[in-house]
Amino acid sequence: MSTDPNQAVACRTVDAEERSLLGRVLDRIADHCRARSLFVLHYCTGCGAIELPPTMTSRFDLERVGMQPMVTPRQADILLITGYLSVKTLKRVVMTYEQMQGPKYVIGLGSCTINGGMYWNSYATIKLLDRYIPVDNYIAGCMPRPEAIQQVFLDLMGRIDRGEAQAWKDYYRRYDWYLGQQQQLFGTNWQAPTDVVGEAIRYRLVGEQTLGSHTAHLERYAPYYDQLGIIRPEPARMKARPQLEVVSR
Amino acid sequence: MNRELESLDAVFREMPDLKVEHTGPRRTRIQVEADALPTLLELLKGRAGYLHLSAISCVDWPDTEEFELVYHLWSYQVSNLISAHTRIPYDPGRYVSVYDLHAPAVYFERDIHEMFGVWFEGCPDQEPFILTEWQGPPPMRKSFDTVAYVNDTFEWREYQPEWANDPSGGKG
Amino acid sequence: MDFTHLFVELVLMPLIAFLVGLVMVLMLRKVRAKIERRIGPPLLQPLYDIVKLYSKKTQVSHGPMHEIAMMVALGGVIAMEVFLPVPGLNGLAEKGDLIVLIYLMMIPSLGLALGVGACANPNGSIGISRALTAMVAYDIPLMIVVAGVALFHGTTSLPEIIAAQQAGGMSTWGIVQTPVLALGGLIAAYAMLGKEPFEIYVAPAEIATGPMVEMSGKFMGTLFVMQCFQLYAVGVLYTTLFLGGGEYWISFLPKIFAVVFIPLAMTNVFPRYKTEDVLKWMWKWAGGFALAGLALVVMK
Amino acid sequence: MNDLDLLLLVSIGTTAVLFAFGTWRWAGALGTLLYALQLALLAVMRPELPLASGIGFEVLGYRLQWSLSGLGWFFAIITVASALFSAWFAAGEWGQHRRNLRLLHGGLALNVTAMLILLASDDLISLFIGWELVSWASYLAMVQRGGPAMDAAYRYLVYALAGALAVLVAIAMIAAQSPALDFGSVRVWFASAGNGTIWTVMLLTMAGFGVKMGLLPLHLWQPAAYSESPGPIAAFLGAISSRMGLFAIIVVLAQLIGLERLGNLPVAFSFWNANEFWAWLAALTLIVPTFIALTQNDARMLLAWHGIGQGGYMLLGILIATPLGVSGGLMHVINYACYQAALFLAVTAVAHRTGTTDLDHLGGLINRMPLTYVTMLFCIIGLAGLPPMNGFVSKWMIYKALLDAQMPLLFVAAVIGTLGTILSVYKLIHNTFLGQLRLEHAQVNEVPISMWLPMILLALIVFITGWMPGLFLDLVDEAVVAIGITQLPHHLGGVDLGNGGLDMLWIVGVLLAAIGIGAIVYFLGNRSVRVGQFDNYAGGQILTADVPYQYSHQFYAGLLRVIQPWMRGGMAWGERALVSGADFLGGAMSGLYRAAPAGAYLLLAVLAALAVTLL
Repeated sequence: MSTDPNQAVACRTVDAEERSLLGRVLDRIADHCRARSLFVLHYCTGCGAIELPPTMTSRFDLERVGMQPMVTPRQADILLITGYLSVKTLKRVVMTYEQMQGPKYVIGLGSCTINGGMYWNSYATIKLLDRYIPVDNYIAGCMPRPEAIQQVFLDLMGRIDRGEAQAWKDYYRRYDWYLGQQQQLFGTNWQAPTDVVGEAIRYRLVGEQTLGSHTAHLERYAPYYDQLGIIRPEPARMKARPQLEVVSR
Repeated sequence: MNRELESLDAVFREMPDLKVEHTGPRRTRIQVEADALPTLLELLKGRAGYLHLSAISCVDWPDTEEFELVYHLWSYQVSNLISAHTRIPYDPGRYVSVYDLHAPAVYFERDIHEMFGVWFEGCPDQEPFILTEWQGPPPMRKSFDTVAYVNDTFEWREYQPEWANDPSGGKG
Repeated sequence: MDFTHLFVELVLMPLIAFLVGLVMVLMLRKVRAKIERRIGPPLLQPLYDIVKLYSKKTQVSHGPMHEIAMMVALGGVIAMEVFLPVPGLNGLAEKGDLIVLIYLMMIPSLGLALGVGACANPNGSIGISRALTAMVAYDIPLMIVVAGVALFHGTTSLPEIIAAQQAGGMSTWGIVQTPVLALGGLIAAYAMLGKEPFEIYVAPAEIATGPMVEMSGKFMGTLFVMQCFQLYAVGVLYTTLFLGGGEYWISFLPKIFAVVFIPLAMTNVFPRYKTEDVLKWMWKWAGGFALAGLALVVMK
Repeated sequence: MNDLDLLLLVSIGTTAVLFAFGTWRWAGALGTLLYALQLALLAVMRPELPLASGIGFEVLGYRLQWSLSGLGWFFAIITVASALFSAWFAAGEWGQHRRNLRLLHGGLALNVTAMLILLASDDLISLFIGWELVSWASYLAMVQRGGPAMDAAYRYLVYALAGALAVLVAIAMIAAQSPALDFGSVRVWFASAGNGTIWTVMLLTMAGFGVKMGLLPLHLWQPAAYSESPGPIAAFLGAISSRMGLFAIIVVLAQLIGLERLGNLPVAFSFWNANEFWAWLAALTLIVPTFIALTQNDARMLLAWHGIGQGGYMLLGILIATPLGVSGGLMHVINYACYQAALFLAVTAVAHRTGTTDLDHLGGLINRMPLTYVTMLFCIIGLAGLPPMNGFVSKWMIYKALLDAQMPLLFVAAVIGTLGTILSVYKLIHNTFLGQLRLEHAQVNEVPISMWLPMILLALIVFITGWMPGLFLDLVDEAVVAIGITQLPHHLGGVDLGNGGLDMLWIVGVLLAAIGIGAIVYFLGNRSVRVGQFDNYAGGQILTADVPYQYSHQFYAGLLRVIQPWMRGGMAWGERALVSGADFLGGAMSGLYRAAPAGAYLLLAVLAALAVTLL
């Protein structure tokens, strides 16, 4: 099963080839509208948030292409990570990402999300955003100007229109790998309130790596193993973390 | 104006072994012994109106194995910034909390505890505050090598050199 | 009343309401854009938003009450349209009168309130308590206006009110004969739309869009559809009461768009009031004008 | 032995049987059957109303007789039906947990008997006897749980006795001038009486009967008394007990004095007439309690405060004196009895499971107690008076009557009352069933069928009669005709007047069809996944069960900040002033007596009597 999310384009729940003509027409309309009405939730983690007001308001006016800023993840389609991410902030970003719905897209703004940026040598910031949540587009620059942001939005809209931006399904299909990466930072008992594997089963987005050795750490996913007919593997041993120097109390 | 300065000098006269150094028109640097610092703070607060503890900072001296705690105080009465320096040794790494004198001290001490590992006796709350997921040693100590830690913990983005001349990543 | 004609009316009225509502939402966003010296959304943007929301692949529901509430809210709004007489289509206006209509308007907000309560989100509960407080704020002046109109025309059935106003052409319009009452009604209609100065229950900055905080996908889509119906209903109700209802669509549409345009034009330049200020302001100004109008009607 | 005598006999028999076998396991079921029998008798009695009873006797030259008019019959139907549902609820699992239910079942039956005697009275003395019996019976019903219930019941008794004295004085005045005391001759006497006498008699009787109904200045006892009595009894009291006051007021205002006479009875140095005076008192009774209910933190207190408010609607409807208004007011009596009883039972079911009715410590019970939720949902929509339910029909009739009778300000006052009701009922259902499920209520489960069946049946009645109000309007016609108002032309769906009618068949039908369309549109979207209550947006915060984040305390903080200054409890202050005044007088009198020997006063009393007889 290839890990490239763009190949298995399963629109509603049936693979693309078997979809009836009506189904394909409906999806074509849905993608057409989805591309022209994107709600943006910009998660102002670092210094990039200041680029958004000019992009949204009268100077560059993204409403021309139907984009609106939204307040909560439930209503948002695009999660815009605007700046460096400390480990503590990443936990909130992952929770917010999991609370977002359906075809969702992540855009990493600025070089901090690409390779850690100027905070590359800090113990607290993460270096590769796409290790923890699937990212659709990156915008290089420290901080990129609104024209660059607009360029990426137009590119993303084009890919959505063509039905290619399916990276969000990758999170469901390879959830175990993502969870493994997150557990390296947050510890093995880390679990967000969202039941990701349950949603994957519900929307038939279960891949080979949805359940694996990392999800075995979490008791809540135990019933899903037999539900999917997978034997529950032995929980993966985490990479040894630097020894904790006991501070004299 | 000198009446206020007068009250400040009264405090210095009262505590004999202070090393006071006026480093600027409104800045004073005091070197004080670790055990004498709380009394100095109390005197400054009572006599010279030093009500505002704006920060406590910590400097790590690895060669002499000491932490240097610097208390930055400001008085609206005397309008003079005092930074009281004191040294505490590494191994017990413990010091007394000035929470009862200045309430904001709890956050400065909590921060120093998290970043340097100094334990402040009597501070109401020293739980992890910023590095909630951190399992490693106090990271701001000079003994902690960040680059080594980063290379050990995180992976890096692998770059194909040809991207340099074709920024769209091969998609044209 | 032959049932085929009635059936066509029952199907046609909500559809017209939805389409006109879409154009009104577009007008809302275009007016806001032009005031902010922006170009504003493309023409079909409201439709794109609704289709996108309904075609979201994953949606979150907080239990059966959350889902039933959406159906009840949308149903209440659609049912309200059938009692609003428009040119050529009287629908069930004889079966229920003005008071029934005002109460049918309360069903969507109560249905939504129950659904948001089921979401168990504190932001939503605060939003709903503010929405009901805002309802108290604008409903008292609105009811004074309704009392005034009913007293002036001696009837509460909408077709008769329209007929009375159309008897003498422009001169017998409600706005001409009872101008103060019409002004009170306009302020109450403004607050009923829940736009800027009175928008205490969406308040994105304070309570994360209040009732809409847990609405994803088709739930949010239902709210967008309800917004279209609500704008249309306020426009048509005000036109029916004060602008002589509609004989032909050509004259009717400009009237309802004018009624809805006035609040929308003013809404973008206002900050948001506090809850108490909304109550005090509405009771003082809208209530004052409505009572003055009522006094004039009673004295006549 | 006609049907009325049989009914009274069966009712007294029920009281005796239930007092005897009160502690028996199946006492509740037996009571339910007996009430059903009484209800059947009432139904059979309908064609031959007004039915004179065989019982009747002479006392000191005054004829006491009983006969059931249409009005009495209407109220009797509600009384027995409420008792039936209360007994049925008490017979269920709720009753099994209580040890001694003799007082409860016996008290309920006694209440019903006393009310039937009051409703069937045909002259002022039998009315007064019935009134006293009802007062004492409801005291017995309220006092059962002891502690605060005792104080509340004692406070009620003080009010009731003071009221009864006022009525007694009024009857004495009438007896002094009118040859006989049966309603017919009293009506003749009233026709000829001067305005002054009518005013004094009316004020005295309204004060007396207003206590029971909770008219504004005399309402302070009711919330505490109704919320402290045991569950099913509270449902019965809430539903019908305070409507006995309304019945007596209707008898006095409508049947004896006559609503037209009321219309041209001027209020001293003001342009009002008596009708408007009482209408505005009813409007005040309608607004003030509903906004006080908004601030209550206990579910039963909130409902009890609504009891007073809704009473204002009924009186307002009747005082409009048009067929639409009177039948609207009377229909509101039966509508209100349905959903108020069901609401009290629902709150009792919640208390039965969670042990508390404190709105600040409840929440999220919808997943655990769905059927109780459905009952409360139907009934709060009824209480708020929104379309699909019957509460809307009666409120609509009252509004339409107010508008047709050119009383716009009263119409606005009624609407303010409705808005207050909508807000407080949403607070009730939100704080109890919606929002966060508390940790301690996680294992609560639904009440057994013996408890939810009567509630669901009442809720269904509320919905069915909302859809087809004609069912209740037929019953109301009996009472309207008895008052002497022309019968309102109505059909199954509602009322069809010249200037704007109401046809609930169409309105509710279209509403249900539209909700069907809403469902179709809803199911257009993709499937949704059901998530728990902690998978919620909280600004990146992780919600946990032990942290209560439910917003229920100070639920309408914004509104309260505006209306709080107006609610400084003026009337409660008045009551306290009265009580302290009485205390002071008592103290002074007792001081006087202790100062001098008792014999001296006896001597003085005898001398005074001698002087009076000689002069």
